[in-house]
Formats: sequence, C-alpha cells, structure tokens
Amino acid sequence: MINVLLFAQLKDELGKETLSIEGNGMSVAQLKGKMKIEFQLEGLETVMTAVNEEFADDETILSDGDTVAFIPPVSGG
Amino acid sequence: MINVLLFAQLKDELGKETLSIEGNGMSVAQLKGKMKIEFQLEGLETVMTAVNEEFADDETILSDGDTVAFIPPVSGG
Amino acid sequence: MNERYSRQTLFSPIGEGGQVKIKQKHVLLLGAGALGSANAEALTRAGVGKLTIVDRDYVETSNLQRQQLYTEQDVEEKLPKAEAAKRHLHAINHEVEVKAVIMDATAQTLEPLLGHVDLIMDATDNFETRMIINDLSQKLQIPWIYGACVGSVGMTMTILPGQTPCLHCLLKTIPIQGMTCDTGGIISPAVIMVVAHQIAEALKILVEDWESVRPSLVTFDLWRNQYQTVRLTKVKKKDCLSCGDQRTYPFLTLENATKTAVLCGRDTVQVRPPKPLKLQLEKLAKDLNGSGYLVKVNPFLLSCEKNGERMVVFQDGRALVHGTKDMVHAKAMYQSILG
Amino acid sequence: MNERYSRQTLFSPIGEGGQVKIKQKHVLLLGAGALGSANAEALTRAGVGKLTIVDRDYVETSNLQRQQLYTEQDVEEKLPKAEAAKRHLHAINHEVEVKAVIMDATAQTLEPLLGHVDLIMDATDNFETRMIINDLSQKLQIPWIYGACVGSVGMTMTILPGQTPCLHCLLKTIPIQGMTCDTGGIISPAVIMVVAHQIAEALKILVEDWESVRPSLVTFDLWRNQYQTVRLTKVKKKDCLSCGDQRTYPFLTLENATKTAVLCGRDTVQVRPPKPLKLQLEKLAKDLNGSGYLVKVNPFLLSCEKNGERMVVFQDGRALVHGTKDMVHAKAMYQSILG
Repeated sequence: MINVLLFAQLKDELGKETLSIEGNGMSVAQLKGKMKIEFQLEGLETVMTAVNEEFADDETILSDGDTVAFIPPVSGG
Repeated sequence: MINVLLFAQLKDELGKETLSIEGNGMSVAQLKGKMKIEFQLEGLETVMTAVNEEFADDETILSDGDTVAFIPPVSGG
Repeated sequence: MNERYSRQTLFSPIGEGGQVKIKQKHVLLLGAGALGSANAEALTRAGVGKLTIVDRDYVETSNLQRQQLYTEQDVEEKLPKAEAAKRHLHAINHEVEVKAVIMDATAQTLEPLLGHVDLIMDATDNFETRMIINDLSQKLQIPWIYGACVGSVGMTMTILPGQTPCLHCLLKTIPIQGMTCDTGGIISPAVIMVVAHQIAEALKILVEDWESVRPSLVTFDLWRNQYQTVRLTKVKKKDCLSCGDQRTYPFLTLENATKTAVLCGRDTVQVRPPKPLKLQLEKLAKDLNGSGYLVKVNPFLLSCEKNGERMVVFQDGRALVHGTKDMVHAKAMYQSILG
Repeated sequence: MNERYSRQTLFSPIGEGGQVKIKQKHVLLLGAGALGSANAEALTRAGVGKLTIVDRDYVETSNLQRQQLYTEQDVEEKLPKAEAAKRHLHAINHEVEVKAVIMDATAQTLEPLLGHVDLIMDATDNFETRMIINDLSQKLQIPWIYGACVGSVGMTMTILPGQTPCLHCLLKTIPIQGMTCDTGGIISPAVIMVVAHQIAEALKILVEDWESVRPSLVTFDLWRNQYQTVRLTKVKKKDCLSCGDQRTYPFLTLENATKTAVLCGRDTVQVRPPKPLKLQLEKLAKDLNGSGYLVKVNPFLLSCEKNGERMVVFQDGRALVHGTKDMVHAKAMYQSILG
C-alpha cells in the first residue's frame, strides 16, 4: 500500500489528510490518474509530488510503504 | 538502538543533529544520564523530551527503534 | 462587505461570519516587545474588536532590530512600549479599540484586567509570568497562547482550559537559566515565525473554529532548519495544581512570586526568587561575557556590569541591582538575564 | 558595538563580523505587497546596507489587513507602495539606503537594476515574474529566495546558482489557475510564516553562512496544522533551459512574456499569455464568484465584474480588460486572477 498525504485545499477536497491506496509498481502519474477517478480529485495534474519527503516527477515508480505527498504550488504574495 | 534527535543549541554542543545509542529498556532519565556522561552534554535535566513525537516524562521507558527528541524550553520573547 | 477585510473574509474558514466574531472579541496581550509588537500589529490589522496591551518597558535603540511598529522617534521620546504601540496601531486601524496599560504584570495586577477577555496572548520574556497567565487562564476559563523565542529558536502552544493540558502539566518546575535574548541574542525570523503560529491559533479561537486549534506543541530552529510538532495527548495530569481536580492555582499566591525590595539608603534593589535556586554561576558568567557584560565570578556570587548598571547575583538566585531604586526596572533586568 | 544591532550580533552565527557583511550588502526586493512589505521591514531593521524595492501598485484599503508598514493615511494619499514603504522604512532605520522603483517588472526592466545586487527576494504574486527572476538569477549568478502564500498556505525555497536546482527544474511549465489571494483570500499568519523563512535564509546568505542555507523546499498550512520539507537532491536537471549546460534563459525573451496592448478607441486593454492556455472556465467562475465578482460564463469565455471594472477571459487565456487604457494595471488585474 502507498500512504498518501494531502496538503492544503486537497485535504479539504477529500475530507481527510491521509489515506492508503494500492499502488505498488505504479508511476506517480498513474497514481494521480487513479486518485482522480476514485476520489474525483480536481487539479492533480498541476500539483507537486514528494515521495518520502523527496521531490519526485511523474515518472517516479512507487513501492509499497512509500509515502506520497501531493502539494499544490502557491503563487500568491 | 534508540534514535536521538538534538534540537537547537544541543545540536551545536554535540556537533550533529542525530545519533543512535543503546537504550532498550532504559527510562528517559537514564538515557539523559548516559548521554551526559558519554557526550558531556550540559543542561539535559531541564530539556523537554518527545518520544516518537509525543511529549514524554523522565519515567517513560524506551524501546529499540524509538526516536527521542531533546528540546530545550524557550523563555525569551 | 467591508473592503478592508475582504481578503480575510474570502478565506473560507473565516468568512463574513468569522469577521463579525473577530470584531466582537477582546484580546489581552501581555508584553509589547518583539513577540508583543508583532502580535499587536497582526491582531489590529485583522480587525479584533478590542486589544489591551500590558507592558512595563519603554522603547530603546536595541529593540528596533526586531520589534515591529517602533521607530527611531519612539526611542528618542523614550515612549513606553504600550503607548508607542497604541499610537502606531491607531494609524493602521482606527476601528480597533486599543488600551495601553503601562505596568508590571503580577497575579495581583493582571486579574482585574481579565474581565470580558476572550483570549490572552503571551508575549512575555520569562516563565514566572507565563505560569501566572497559566493559572489565571484556568481560574477564569480564558484560552491562552504560549509563545517564546531566542536566537533562531522558537516554541508555541495553545492552551484551552478544560480541554488541553496546561503549561504547568508540561513544566513541573520553572526551568531556570534558559538562554534569554539578552544572553543568546535573537533574530527577527524567530520572532515572526512564533507570531505566525500564535496569530493563526488566535484567529481560530476568535472565530471559534475549535476543531482546527493545533493540539500539539511546536518547536523550530530556523538557522538549523529544524521544525517539530510534539503531541500532548498523555501530558494532562489529573493532579496538576493549576488545572487538576484539586487545583490551588499556586502561581497566584504572593509566596510564589519574585520579590523586590529597595534597600534603604543604598540606591539598590534586592530581587529574590520565590524559591532558592542553585545557579551554575560559571555558565551564567560565560553567557553574560559573550553578551557584552563585564563579569566577575567566584564560587559564591557573580557580578556583572553594563551601561553603568551593576547587578550582583548570589548562587541561590538572590540579586542586588545597584544604581536604581526602581523595583520594576530591577525585576525586568533580573528576568532579562535569568529568563 | 552598535547598540541597535546588539541582540543580532549576540546571535553567534551572525556576530560582529556578520553584521559588517549585512551592512555591505545590496538586496533587491521584487514586490511591496504582503510578502514585500514584511520582508522590507525585516531587512531594514536587520541593517542591510542598501535595499531596492520594485513595485507597480499603490496602497488600497484591502491591503491593510495583512500588509505591514502601510497606514490608513497611505490609502488616503493613494501612495505607490514602493514609495510608502520607503517613507516608513526611513523612520525605522535611517541608516539603510532605500531605493523605491515604481514600475512593472519585466525581464527588460529588471535586468538593469541588478548590477551589484547580492540577493533577490521574491515577493511577487505570479509565476511568470518568478520565472524571469529565476533566469536573471542564473544569468547574473545572484541567489534568490522564492516565497508565496495564499489562504493559510505558504511555500518557500532558496535558489543558489551553480549549486541548488532552480525553479525551472521544479516547474516544467508555469502552473496555471492556482488559487490567488484575490480568489482564495489570505490571512496574515501565512504571510509572516513565509517571511520568517525568507528572512532567515536571507541572513544566512548575507553573512555568507552557505552551509546553513536550507537545501529543501518548505510548504505549510497554518490552519490545517501541516508543515513539510521536501528534499531537492534529485531535481537539478542537466538539460534545464534556465540552469543547465545548454541554457537559453527562455523567460528573458519577449515571446515568453505576457503581452498587453491598448485596443484603440475602445478604452480596453488586451492581455495575452505567452502560450495559449486551456482554462477550466467553470472552475475559475466558481472561484471568482466566491470572491465577490459578478461572473457570467459560457463554454467559450468568462466575464467578471467588480468595482466597476470588467474583464473577459477566453478559454485560451486571452483577456480583455474594459474601462482602462493602463496596460500595467490591466496586466496586474489579469495576474491577480490567474496567478
């Protein structure tokens, strides 16, 4: 299982901060696609992703036990 | 082994942020005593202790794999 | 919609309803130093209804490096901080009723100010006063927000009476000989990082969004790139003398307060801690030396001098402040060194 | 010892030597809004030698809730923010040389200001300008500190040319349709939390304590009690067009800039993004609706109106701002909505 951490407005969209999801061997992009369908999460295409607190791109392959954080980029100031 | 995290000036006193130390079955107070002798760390009596990110008192018993953070209390303002 | 608060009411956890609540609330801010001035500015800009600021000090040159609101003109006029803050706050937001109280905060002087107060913000520089706030908070059922900083380090925690642990549950004894801003220095990022947390918690409390109140203690070090939250679920003690079943509010009694007395004919104030301490005089000497004091030390006492003022500290914590008859000033000087 | 900075020189990673270095440095601050005014105040109090502030905007009532320095008087006088900031900063610390530049920052207008600049502080409100900063930083070898906030959320990252990854390594494309302060609102704690991190990093860079510079991106949400650092060790790309081997500094070219043009005789400015976008107009309409705009939307375009100003946005990102001939104002309005 992959541990998913949802930051900022994503936490509100899903109604919780963390969840576990099947994703061993998936890429980050595939996980995003799966979450988009299962939870109707909008705007996952443009969020930053951290895998185990390390910045990761869409091609990164996930393994059981990984923690994936989705972090919306912020532009205001 | 116990993972020890040193905060603020304690990090400088020891010259590093983290270390591993034998301490299975010890109390927090005993670990403090051991660290005082081994590393000549001053002022451990008055620091706050967190075990696995949970506030802990001197009597808390430690197990292998625990992460113990020593946090000096701050009074300025 | 009030245009002034439009970006704050747009933030959905506050909204128009939250803004109305903020406007109805009265916050007492204890201290108008680094944490105090920045907290005062943020609360005033946010549109709190009434703000009472308590401080015993006046504005000095060395404050300007990190204390918001104050200007060189305030230093020149030697304005009391509470009064200087009030003037600047009025120029920022005349809608907020600011009350400046220039006094030394003790259990006895504070309690009368706490009628109809919804929240106490801690911006003091010592644990003795915080323990008084903590007891008053429990006695009068007023939430308070602990905040403290030194160097690049800070710490904060929200206390809701009847719900969270209190500061006394955490600290069995008042820690002594911590680093203070007078010995360890302070950089402004540490100040405003604490204030960021305190104001976020304050806004949650003012709009009564209790579920969002942070349940943990936060500590950080911005220079060493550290940040940690510590859960407090096991901390609340049934036998705590401040918030437990058999509470006595020990820090509201005179015997637990630092005492000051003018020594007749000697232009000297004696400062005495509530209980005898066992100071590490050598360590204290080292800290003070690094911070520009002229220090002499022997196994029994430490003598330090700066800017023409001299203080002698005995190993049991008793001190003599020479060259003054002002008890508030002497106590402030004592606490600025011993925390 | 200069009494003003005594508490800062007491902080041993700065010390007397660090204070001398801070005094010798020149910082360019881009933006004098929420992040900008607070950064300006902290840098001025810390005693930076020279501070150049670039901003295109003037002070409005809705700024006062979170933008430090500014007063009701500034709103009344409709002072440009850079100029208002300069006046307040002078009263705080006359030793700092503050230069106010009132202009729209583009690659072409910014580059001439960057001679002898030691550090660029980001206090802008959009990614387009940040990508320009990022390219200029790489071209001229000047460190910069990204900072951004909205709602109770913030993010910051330090970029050292030749050492750390750059913003372009992280963001392959400029994200569009992020929440902005005009659509998601903003509370002051989010602002000052970002500023705390930015100023800590700035001080490290100014005193040349390179080892202490934070190697990770920080993100937080103060209302939801979240804080996370993200390591960036694998992010730096050899083929990055901004910092890689074959760099072209793409954001310094005119073709990659948002274009504005006055439409003759129509009192309207057309704003065009560098590349056609594919906006989710329905989502944008929802955000704007929540923030006090009068919105109409169909599958092809969105029309929004507030305070007598009307903007029409097409699905490809092109927009018409009606009721003005001021291109800078039109671009600011566009970016305040689209980020």
